[in-house]
Amino acid sequence: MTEQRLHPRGKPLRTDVNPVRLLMCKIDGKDISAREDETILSVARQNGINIPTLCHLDGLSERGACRLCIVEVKGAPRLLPSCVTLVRQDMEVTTNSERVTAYRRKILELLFTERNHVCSVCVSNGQCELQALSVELGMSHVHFDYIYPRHSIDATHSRFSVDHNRCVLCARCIRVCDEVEGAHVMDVMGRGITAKVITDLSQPWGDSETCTGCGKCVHVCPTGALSEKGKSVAEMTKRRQFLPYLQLMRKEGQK
Amino acid sequence: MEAKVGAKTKEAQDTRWRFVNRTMRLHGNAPHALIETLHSVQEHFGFLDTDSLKYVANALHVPLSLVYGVATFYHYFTLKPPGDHTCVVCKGTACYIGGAATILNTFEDEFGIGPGETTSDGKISLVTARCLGSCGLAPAVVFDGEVKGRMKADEVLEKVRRWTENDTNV
Amino acid sequence: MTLTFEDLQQIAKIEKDKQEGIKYQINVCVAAGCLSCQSGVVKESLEREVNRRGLENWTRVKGVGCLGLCAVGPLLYLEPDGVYYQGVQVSDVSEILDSLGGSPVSRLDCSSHLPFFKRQQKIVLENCGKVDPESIEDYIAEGGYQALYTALRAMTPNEVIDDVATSGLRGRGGAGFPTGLKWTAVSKAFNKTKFVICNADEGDPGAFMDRSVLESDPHRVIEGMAIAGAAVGATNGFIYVRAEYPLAVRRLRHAIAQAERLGVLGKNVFNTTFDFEIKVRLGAGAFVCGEETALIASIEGRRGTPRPRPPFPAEFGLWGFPTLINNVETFANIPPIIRNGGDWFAEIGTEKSKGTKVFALAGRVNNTGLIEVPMGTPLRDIVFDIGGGIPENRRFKAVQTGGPSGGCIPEQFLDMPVDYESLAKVGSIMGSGGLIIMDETSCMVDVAKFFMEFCMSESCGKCVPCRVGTTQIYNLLSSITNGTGKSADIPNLEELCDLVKNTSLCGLGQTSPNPVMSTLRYFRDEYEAHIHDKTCPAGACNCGGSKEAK
Amino acid sequence: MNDNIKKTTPNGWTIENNGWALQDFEEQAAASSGKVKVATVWLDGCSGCHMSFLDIDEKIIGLADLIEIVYSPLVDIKQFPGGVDVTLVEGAVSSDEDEEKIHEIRNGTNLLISFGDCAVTANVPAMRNQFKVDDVLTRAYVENATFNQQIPRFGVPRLLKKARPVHEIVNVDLFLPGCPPPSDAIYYVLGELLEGRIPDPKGKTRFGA
Repeated sequence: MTEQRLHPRGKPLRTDVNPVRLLMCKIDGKDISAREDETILSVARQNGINIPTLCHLDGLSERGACRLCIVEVKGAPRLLPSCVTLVRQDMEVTTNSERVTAYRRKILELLFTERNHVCSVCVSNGQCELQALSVELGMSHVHFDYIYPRHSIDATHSRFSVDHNRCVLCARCIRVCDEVEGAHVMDVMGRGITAKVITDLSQPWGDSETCTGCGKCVHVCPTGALSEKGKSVAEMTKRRQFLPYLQLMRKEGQK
Repeated sequence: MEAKVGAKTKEAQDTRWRFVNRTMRLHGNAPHALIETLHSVQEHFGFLDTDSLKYVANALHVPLSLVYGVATFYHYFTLKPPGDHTCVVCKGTACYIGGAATILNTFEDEFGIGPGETTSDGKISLVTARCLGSCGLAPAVVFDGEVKGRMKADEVLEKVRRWTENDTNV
Repeated sequence: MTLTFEDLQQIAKIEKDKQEGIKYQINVCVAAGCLSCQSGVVKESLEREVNRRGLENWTRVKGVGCLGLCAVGPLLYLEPDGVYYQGVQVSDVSEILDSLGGSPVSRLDCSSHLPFFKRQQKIVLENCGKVDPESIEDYIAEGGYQALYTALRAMTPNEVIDDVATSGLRGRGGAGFPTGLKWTAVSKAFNKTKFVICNADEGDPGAFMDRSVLESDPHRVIEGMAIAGAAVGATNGFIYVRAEYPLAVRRLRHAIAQAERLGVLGKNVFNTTFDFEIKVRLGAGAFVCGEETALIASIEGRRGTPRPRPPFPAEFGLWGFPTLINNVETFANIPPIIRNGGDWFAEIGTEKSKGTKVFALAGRVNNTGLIEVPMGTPLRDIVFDIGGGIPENRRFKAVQTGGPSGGCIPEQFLDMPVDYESLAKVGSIMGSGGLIIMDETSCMVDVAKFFMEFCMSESCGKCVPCRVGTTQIYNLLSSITNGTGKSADIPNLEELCDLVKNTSLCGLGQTSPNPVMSTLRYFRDEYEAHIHDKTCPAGACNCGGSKEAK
Repeated sequence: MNDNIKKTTPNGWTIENNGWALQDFEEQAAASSGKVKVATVWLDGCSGCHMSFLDIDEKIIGLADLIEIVYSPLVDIKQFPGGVDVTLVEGAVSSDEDEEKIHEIRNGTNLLISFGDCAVTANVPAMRNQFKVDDVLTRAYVENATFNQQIPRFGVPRLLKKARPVHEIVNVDLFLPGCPPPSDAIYYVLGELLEGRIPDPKGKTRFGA
């Protein structure tokens, strides 16, 4: 993993004026030393403690929206999203209590009810993060009612297609397009349950004047919502190795 | 690029763009003027069409998708042209308790349009507001900008019918 | 041009002198509620008639802010007689003028509503119904902008903050965070550029306090913001106000222009080094923009989606600068606190909730309107004395406080004092101050559904629990109200409410289940009746089976 | 032996027990033919789950010594018998016939297993749920038909407004997702049940597997 010195909101921390201090904290009973500018999530992962995430992706700014990475912090009145919460001295974190796991599973169930996720016919079957989370969190079925909204598929782009039935609104595609590619082709329109990812003025992707066709969005998408054309069930493998390299190279270039 | 050219000719034809440009200039043509500018467009044109969204995006250097995202996030903005007459039914708590739902239902029965819709002849638009702040007068209905308090369903229908009749007479 | 204290007094004197010869003053309410009942026309015709009769030297017709009793508008208040007239029409004008000096027109007299006026204690609304909202001179004549002068010339910023802290004032926007603490945090933030934001995006359906204050006394809010700016070291202010309040926006802009012209806003206010300017920003119909981080996003011209806190706006706010955000009513409380001292304010109210609170009384109650009472006033007094009880002698059922983030309080808690803690204890919140009274014809499941529909359509869609959870809760509630509910729905509702409450990103999501949870707590039988007997006890829902059951 | 049976397995799988206890198996088995009565049902699904069941190959012979298939599309019994110990339900509930049947099955079964993705999530049958039933039928039988364009109305069950997973209609005791569930997972579940343990299929199958 490349070393990141980013504020959770993507703002680089100025190390020249902010000498970073080290501190001690406790995650799942384990004493851990960390830098004060690190999030609970990154500290936990460095120490082999896995916290499930969906909207988080190394190399993109944090969004704190999927709420799957919530953890219990001793003394905090609420559950905190570990991806945006910085570690503090003597912080005691529990990442896998029964309460937290139960909430995570229910949030995941809500995600499954929200759109029409049909794993068996999905290009990302077997390689989908949402599907993997259902295994990881032991979600055997969804006990809330499915909503079955009507969503479209946009296959107007020459190389990619987007199936909104499989979108989880994690906004990774939006962030990578804005922060890494710099094109900001995509954004969210509407709000609440009717929110939807759009390209340009909600026009067909193929007609987009701003899309560079780089395909970064496709490869950061955790589900089969964004995929390359011509891929059949279970064939869409996402490659994300470009992200840390690209970040590093661009940083080098700016020097 | 095309959009800019299109908007410029449009600008030459339509003096209303001057007001929009003035709003943008007042905010230094900065991206954060987006919402104020959209307000200005809607105030002068009645709604936000694709051309004006493109024009604003170009002028303020804001990505197209962001402009569209903002325009659809806020319920005050509308992307469809409103009807000749607009009837706003308040759906605040006091008005709801006072029977706003009945008004909406009767409206739909009579004119066949639900909230946010316009009749096919483009005469009447029905809109709901989350709260007009006239809770003391619940249920409140706004007829073309004129607030009326303590409305009953048939009174509303009566008023709206008068619109359609007057227009056909003209 | 810089303004001095003497100038202020001079303005006040001129204004007072003008009123010297005035024997009768007719205050006509020109706030939105009365305007919609044609009070503007009444005012014009009064003026015309006064001129026609040649009474203008000793009779003055004045447009003023909200008189409170919106239910029976248009309202008139006669000074010095202290008579309120209700439901005044143009045809009543000559009769009113005839009666001046004699006995009041009994037909229009609303002295029957006197407890409504008597039981209140006005701090925030002290000028409402008194000053002309479109005249800065009138505001100054009532002692306006003296507090700003004091804060700038006679106190250090720390003393101002201390005073606010001593007063015990808590945020009037809903959560009740101590204002002094917030100010301290922003004043300590290390940055040259800071902002003060006034949150006037009053989104609760059923609340119109902020609108009334802005329409009736805009200068008070401006003064409060300027004092805040001086105390925390900010030079720029924003007022984020709903576009749905065109009158409030117009009066605010007018008031700011007046204040700039006079020099109470702008460069070197009162000959000090303090510069302060205020800009108005329009909201565009998003309830979530009442949340401070969403509000900031909206001022920055983006989608109004909240972001996780910390960092709090006091540290990382508008464009990344330290930002102080307070509600309209909070700022409106500041000038009297500075004028009279924090100790004076701290004597009003209860131990933990100081001062007064403005409430918008609406729903099934006789005297709907705007009221201000000391914290700790029992609900019963508000509903039955000030509110005048329930129309048509129906039974009181519940009072809903705090809008979509609050809860329904049943009859057994009517004697409870209204303050932040007591309301929280019974599962509701103070909120911004909407009080909706419900009687036996209101179905509590339907009310819960109404609020959930609101939360669902106002959810920004960023975090999963709020976006999907509110939709799921709404779907369950609609199936219960239309008679297709299952017995498993109640535990499912409870589970979803708990999930949304504990895992949502922002305050909107975390509090959105409150209406459902509080009605489940106090009116569970109504839910059960809908599900098992397919009847609506209040007769409000069409559950399919209700007709046979009746 | 049953003291250690919990309603919730360690990783959070919930067993919605309908007043049924595992020890009944052996008692019932002893009382009747000496074998555990198993039924399999095929609702709105592709029968792939049944194929996967058959795919346990020669192990099915061993299984046959312990269980008796009392009702199944694989055997020729027309009426659901009742008093069944374990029923595997494949497919979503899509028509009024399915709905009637699943209630009957629930009443006649001790342990009901949602068998495969269609039963657990409504899966592919639910892809029509975004549309109106009539639109779906019109597309299939009129627009896409070359001959005899008409929607079949008689002698076929009426479609429900929405295809739904089994647990939205009746209580389900155990979920076995997978499209289809791997035959090993099926064998494991049956094996564990026969041993009197609550199976935990986690890691052996998943949605869409």
